[in-house]
Amino acid sequence: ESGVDEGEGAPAELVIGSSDPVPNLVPGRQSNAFGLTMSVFSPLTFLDADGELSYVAAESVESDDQIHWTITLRDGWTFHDGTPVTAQDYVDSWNTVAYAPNAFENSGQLAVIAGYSDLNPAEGEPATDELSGLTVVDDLTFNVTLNQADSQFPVELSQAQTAFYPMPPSAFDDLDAYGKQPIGNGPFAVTTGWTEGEPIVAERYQDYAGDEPAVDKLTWVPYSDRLTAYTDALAGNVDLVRLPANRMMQVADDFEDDHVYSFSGPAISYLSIPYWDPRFDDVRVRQAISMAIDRDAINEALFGNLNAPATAWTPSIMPGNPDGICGEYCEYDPEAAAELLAEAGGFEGQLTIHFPGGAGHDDLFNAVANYLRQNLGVDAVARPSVGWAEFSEDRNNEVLDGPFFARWGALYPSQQSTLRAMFTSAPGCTNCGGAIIPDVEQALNDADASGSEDGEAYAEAQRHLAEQFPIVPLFEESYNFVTSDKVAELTASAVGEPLLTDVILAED
Amino acid sequence: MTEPATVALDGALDRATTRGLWATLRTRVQFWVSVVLLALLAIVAAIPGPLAGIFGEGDPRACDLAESNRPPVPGHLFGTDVQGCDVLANVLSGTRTSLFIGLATTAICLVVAVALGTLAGYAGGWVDALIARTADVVLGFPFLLGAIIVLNTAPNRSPLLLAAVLAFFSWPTFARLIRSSVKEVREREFVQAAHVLGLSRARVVLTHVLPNSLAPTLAIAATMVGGVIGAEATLTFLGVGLVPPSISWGVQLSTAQSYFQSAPHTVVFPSIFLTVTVISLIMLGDALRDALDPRGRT
Amino acid sequence: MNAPLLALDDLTVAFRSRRGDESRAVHGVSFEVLDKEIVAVVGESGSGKSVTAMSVLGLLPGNAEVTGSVRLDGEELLNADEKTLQGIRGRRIAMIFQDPFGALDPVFTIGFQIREVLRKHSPGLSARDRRRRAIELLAAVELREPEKRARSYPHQLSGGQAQRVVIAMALACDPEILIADEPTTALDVTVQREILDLLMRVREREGTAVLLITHDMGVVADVADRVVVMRDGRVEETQTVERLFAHPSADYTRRLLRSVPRLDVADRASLAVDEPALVLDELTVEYRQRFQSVTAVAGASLTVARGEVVALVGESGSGKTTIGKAITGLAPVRSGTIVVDGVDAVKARGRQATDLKKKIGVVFQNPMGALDPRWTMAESIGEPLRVHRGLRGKALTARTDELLDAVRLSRSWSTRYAHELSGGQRQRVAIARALALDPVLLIADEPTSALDVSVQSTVLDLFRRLQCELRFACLFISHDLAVVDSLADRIVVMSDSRVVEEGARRQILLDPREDYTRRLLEAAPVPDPQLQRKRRREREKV
Amino acid sequence: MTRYVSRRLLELVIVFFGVTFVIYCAVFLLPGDPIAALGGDRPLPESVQQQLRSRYGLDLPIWQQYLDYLGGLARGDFGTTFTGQSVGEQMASRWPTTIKLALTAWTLTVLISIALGLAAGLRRGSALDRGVLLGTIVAESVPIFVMGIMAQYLIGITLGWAPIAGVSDGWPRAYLLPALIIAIYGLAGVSRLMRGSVIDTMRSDFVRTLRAKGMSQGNVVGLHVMRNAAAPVVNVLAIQLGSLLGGTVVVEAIFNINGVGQLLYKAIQDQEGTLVVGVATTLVFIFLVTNVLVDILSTVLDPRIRHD
Ligand SMILES: Nc1ncnc2c1ncn2[C@@H]1O[C@H](COP(=O)(O)OP(=O)(O)OP(=O)(O)O)[C@@H](O)[C@H]1O
Ligand SMILES: Nc1ncnc2c1ncn2[C@@H]1O[C@H](COP(=O)(O)OP(=O)(O)OP(=O)(O)O)[C@@H](O)[C@H]1O
Ligand SMILES: [Mg+2]
Ligand SMILES: [Mg+2]
Repeated sequence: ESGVDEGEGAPAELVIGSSDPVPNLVPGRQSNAFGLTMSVFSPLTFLDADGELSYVAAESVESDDQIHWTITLRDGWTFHDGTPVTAQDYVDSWNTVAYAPNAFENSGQLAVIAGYSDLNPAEGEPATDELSGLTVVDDLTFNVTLNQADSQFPVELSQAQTAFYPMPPSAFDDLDAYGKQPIGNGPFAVTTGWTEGEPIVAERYQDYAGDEPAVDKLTWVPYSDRLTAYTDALAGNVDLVRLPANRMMQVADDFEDDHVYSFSGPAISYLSIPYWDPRFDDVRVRQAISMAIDRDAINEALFGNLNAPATAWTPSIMPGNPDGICGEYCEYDPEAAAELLAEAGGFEGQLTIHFPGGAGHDDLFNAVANYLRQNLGVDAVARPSVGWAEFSEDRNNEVLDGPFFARWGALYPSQQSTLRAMFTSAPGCTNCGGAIIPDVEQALNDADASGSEDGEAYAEAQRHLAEQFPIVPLFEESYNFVTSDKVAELTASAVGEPLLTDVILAED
Repeated sequence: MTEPATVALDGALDRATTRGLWATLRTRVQFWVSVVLLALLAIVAAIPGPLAGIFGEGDPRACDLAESNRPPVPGHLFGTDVQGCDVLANVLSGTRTSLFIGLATTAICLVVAVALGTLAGYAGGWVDALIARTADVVLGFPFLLGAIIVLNTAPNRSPLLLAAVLAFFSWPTFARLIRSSVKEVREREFVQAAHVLGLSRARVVLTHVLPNSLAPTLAIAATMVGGVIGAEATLTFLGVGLVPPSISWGVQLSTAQSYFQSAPHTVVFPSIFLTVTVISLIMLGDALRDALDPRGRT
Repeated sequence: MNAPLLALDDLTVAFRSRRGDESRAVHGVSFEVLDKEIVAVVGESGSGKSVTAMSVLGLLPGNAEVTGSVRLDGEELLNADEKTLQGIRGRRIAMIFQDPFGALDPVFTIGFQIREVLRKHSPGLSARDRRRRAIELLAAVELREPEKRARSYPHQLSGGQAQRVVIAMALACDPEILIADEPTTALDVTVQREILDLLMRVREREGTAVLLITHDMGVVADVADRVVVMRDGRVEETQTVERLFAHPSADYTRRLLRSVPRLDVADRASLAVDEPALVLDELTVEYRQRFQSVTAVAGASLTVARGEVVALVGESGSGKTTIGKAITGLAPVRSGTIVVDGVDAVKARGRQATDLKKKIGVVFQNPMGALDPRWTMAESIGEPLRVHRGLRGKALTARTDELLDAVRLSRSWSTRYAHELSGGQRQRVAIARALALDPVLLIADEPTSALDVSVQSTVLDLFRRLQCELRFACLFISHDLAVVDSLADRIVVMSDSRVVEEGARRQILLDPREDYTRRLLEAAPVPDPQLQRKRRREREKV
Repeated sequence: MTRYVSRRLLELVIVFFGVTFVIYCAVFLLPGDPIAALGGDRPLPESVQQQLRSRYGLDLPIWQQYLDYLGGLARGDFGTTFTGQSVGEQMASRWPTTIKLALTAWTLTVLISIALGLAAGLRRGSALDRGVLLGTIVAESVPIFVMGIMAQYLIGITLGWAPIAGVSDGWPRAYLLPALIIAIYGLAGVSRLMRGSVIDTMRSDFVRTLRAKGMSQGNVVGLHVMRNAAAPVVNVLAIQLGSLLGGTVVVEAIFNINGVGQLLYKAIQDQEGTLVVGVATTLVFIFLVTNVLVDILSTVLDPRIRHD
């Protein structure tokens, strides 16, 4: 029996340390308050840790041609202000998110819907503020037309693509106020909204139509530094925090084993190759680089073995991921690497690895540079940029003169998400750093149209990658958390975020 | 009455008066200790590799990640850092850059501060206002912002440039100190006496005002060296500091910070070198100050 | 005779340098001070008078090694602990230091510094009482407007004023013994007489004994009961004052007495040429302070011809130093003109000003303050030569040595710093520096006040000789009328920031017109104990 | 006095325009595009970026942006950040925290360093003197990060004496530990300075007079030496106070204190021009004002000093 059941007793409360700035909680804008948004809102569909799709707010999401979709909502759902959730609310919300003048940060998630480009013209004001691909059928049903066939659409509607969440009519009156205290359709209602430096509190929404959450109250305490949150968890002042990267080596000493959770996430890191630099034109150069890096040693020395060396171009959590497709090229073999490079004619000049400074990547890329220097005999150095802004600008302008940091954390676990972002010209990702590879794009389009559920179809795309080796996969990232004694069990969904609704608290 | 009534004494007193800076310094233990320490550091700065080689690994960039953060053992007397590089070799190799940045920054800063502080304190009026307000602005101007802009636009980020940037943001403290001492000293009678001798202002300032105003500044200048070496690490952390293959204590310290609980030796050894450097500089400064101040000499 | 109040026995003081060399300043000095007695210590400059005085209260710097014994009422003070000494200092034995400027904390008002002693030694007094007492004390030492003065800072005082503040401070707690190191050198004779009278009164009333260090044989004759003559760190002789003047036993004492200048107003030729070197016309100087301003000189006019020595005498605080400062551009001239060698000194700028300064030599009233503490004597003296004459190396050394010889300082001392010299030695350095450039005009502010009479006479001789040779004009500020008499061609008398009288030396000294001048002359002590006693008795009758 | 004040006010105005403009341009010069970087590694659609650029006037020439900013200021509006938050509100919420922390730390620096400097200066060359030197330098050579986290572990977790994070426990409990850590890094300089001043002053002749007056050591040191030694120390302490008010990035981060330091640091990284200008201008003001006070204070402390 969990302590949650007694209505009379002290409410079961979970205190979460959050170390990301929360400028705005509108689901179409938030970019680092996933835990909160996923507790306050309920998604149309949900992917569990095994990649199994289920329906939450939606009764069904169906299509015959993967282009025209019909979404049917469950009856009896209400927003926290009591108004019923209707198809119109979804359409209004999505239109608001997609409408360029609103400048919502997550609007890119809606780019698949027909008419998105009309709301986001290259120049000037849009002529319309409604997505042509959306039509309301009745209170609980609406139709969605996509730009092109996309079998992954139901998956795209899952929990982490928060742009697809509905907002109540009252939200549109004052989106700024709504951004501080959002009203959602989820199991928890925000009772204390956002104020600079103060905790945000959400309490169980009594009229929630979905599954009962296991706790009564969630409190997010803001920390300016992850490390502090971690230390406070150590002192037992906060129940759940994300493990900071530079404590990965330390955590085993600080916390008992069952207080450390490592969830595989849909994220992967790469060493991207500047396709604009002719020194890297020979595929053997790129393969040599990959083989010269000892991923296992790095994982052990820098990540406390919490990540996993990548063996493909998408993480293994993705359904149908072709694990090991990278083969020998993702395995450490310094001699072979040196040979391969020699065959390719060696490497001229300095090899500078670029990465965004101030974000804690220094050790990783210094290690990579050391390997390249020692195993390939090239003059390799790792060089941080001033910050993210500089890095992204230099990357987009193609002025980086060496391999560079790249990473993609997908919002829904589908190979399609990562591959599309990294290797195609699809809208929504203009600067993901990988080269645009027509073969991959073609393969993706085919898979999208195929309607395959298991993701096998997308593995085909990765065969082209293995052949052309445009970019070096490094690590599948896991999302790591530590908890206080108060938490007995923590589970996560397919997106790596812990499920706050399902946390099991220890009995006193 | 013209017969001399007294005869000037040539007593034991006078032997003690054959003195000079050197004669005074020579007798100070403090002076010799600091000189020896600094000489050692200078040797280290000149030939770090061979020196480190004596104790084990000589190449600071020969790293084995499998040996990451190992505690000191024979062969790696100071242990290894997170990349599995020899800490000893790194600390020794970092000496040159760190010393250079620490000293060059302090030197540049002092030159600027002495010039402007004296000018402000001595000239007064609008010159003072201009310099003092400029100092206020520099003090209030976010260091980070300035450093990023300058270091990022500069074509090559040499240690000298770094030192110049650091100095640019530290001179106001010293300038204010000097300004206030100068304001006090310029009112003293011997300064007036010097004016009355018809000496040019510049000469009065250089030979009488300044030497009598520098003490407070010199007292904290040496402690500044340590701060500068740390500040250099901050810049590196932000991506505008020195870039590899430059090696510095600051960079080592900032890298080691993440692991100081599991691998304390990676913090301890660079810190020791830093401490020794600063302390020897302070001791040298003290000895010089005492020797330069006649009242401390007797 | 009763038991000695203070007894020094075989006192020896040596200064140890860091290298371990020792230099002895005092060798086996013994003498005693009885109840109510005024003992004068006279002697050569640098003979260890100040050092002896300081050793009584254990005030020598840390590198001084003191042996022998100093007993107060039978209690040994030499190795007494700090606590005991604190109880004695200021209350039972008070001390007046030779350099009044250095003796005052520059950042506190003088009123505060006096009240502080009261607070320490008479804790019973209320704050108001202390304030009243402080003002009383300032009034007792003849400071005008004592309420206002109490709020002044040391740097706002004239030399004589500072000295009187120091005296007031020492008298604050009615000590049993007062050690006074040249307490009246900076005072004009009228004030000096008041102060000496005050000392006598205090002695009568409180029974205070006084150990008086002085160069002025007139003062000795006036107040001392017994005299200790020191030379070269040793006591040459100890005598009652009458015997000393009548039958000096030591050879040195005889020489000393012979050197004492006398006010004989002899006839003397003047070197003056009828061509003005300095003309002051209606000069007014005003010091601005935070809330008020002080007019230090009000409409003073005077002329000094080439080759002429004009003595500026007058009341302490009457603006004599200020006139000197105004000529050299160090005091704020409110109105009036100053013409030096045909050039307007107030308006002169740049080159002209520099040239002007080269022509003016200045000896400051406070020689300690006027010397850069970081420079050796040789460096200080050589500076103008180096800068203006471009002398270097051997030539420089030769000229510096010449100057050192001229002021009778040992050449081998040229590497000493100001703080290592006695008061008289510093003053001679200052004189040497002022003469270095063969000035057209010399402004000498009490140049011989800290010199013992023998050195003083040599310096005066030198001065006359140099003046003969170089024919510089000289504005000679002094309190010592005998010195003035032996040197000046004309005399200007100042009182209360105005020139009250001006005239040829003999006319002023023999036939003063102004009342103030007359009082001044009357007050000048003569080095003859009998005569002084008589004068004192007469005065007391009035 | 009125002349002095009005001159200082005029200077203030000139400096204000100078500083805001320079900082405005400086932010403009920072590498990279703040809008493009808003989304992190999840890039924003081009259309959204364009919208944001025109909303925040980034497509205007720099002087126009600056004038608009000044216009806002005249209306008491400090502008908004690229995420739509009011700069004024942010500063209002953060300044009190920073002021409390800075003043606490500064007071600690003052008390400890003056005590250490005095002790070292009076017992010059003694074991105590050497100990103070070694102690302060060693403490300063340890990176502040290490010191902070160690203190957090030791005092916060092991001993449980102070909260680890945040200021919700209020002043002084929550502020003491971080303030102490900050203070440690100011000790070496100020105590050295104090020591030197004390040594110099103790050599003055007037100290001898004071002793001759029978003043106790406590009185000589506590009043006279302190005040004579004060001028340079006050100058440095004032500057320290100023930079503490500028916030201490690392300590604020370690102890989760939402102060100005973190705000400015993030603002610079994110190139939030209005925020940077707002905070930096306030800072420059603080320096201007403290320095006026210091100038006045130093004439009070040492009447010989003139400020014309
Ligand atoms: N701190 C010191 N270190 C070394 N020598 C010193 C020190 N103080 C004084 N002396 C020397 O001791 C001797 C005696 O000095 P003292 O001040 O007692 O002379 P004095 O008799 O008072 O002379 P004056 O009449 O000129 O004041 C002098 O030769 C002086 O140079
Ligand atoms: N810097 C100053 N600020 C204010 N008042 C001053 C200053 N210097 C001198 N005074 C005042 O000016 C007056 C004249 O001082 P000055 O030094 O010229 O006197 P003096 O005639 O040389 O006296 P003494 O014979 O005592 O040296 C005095 O009342 C003195 O208090
Ligand atoms: Mg003397
Ligand atoms: Mg005078």
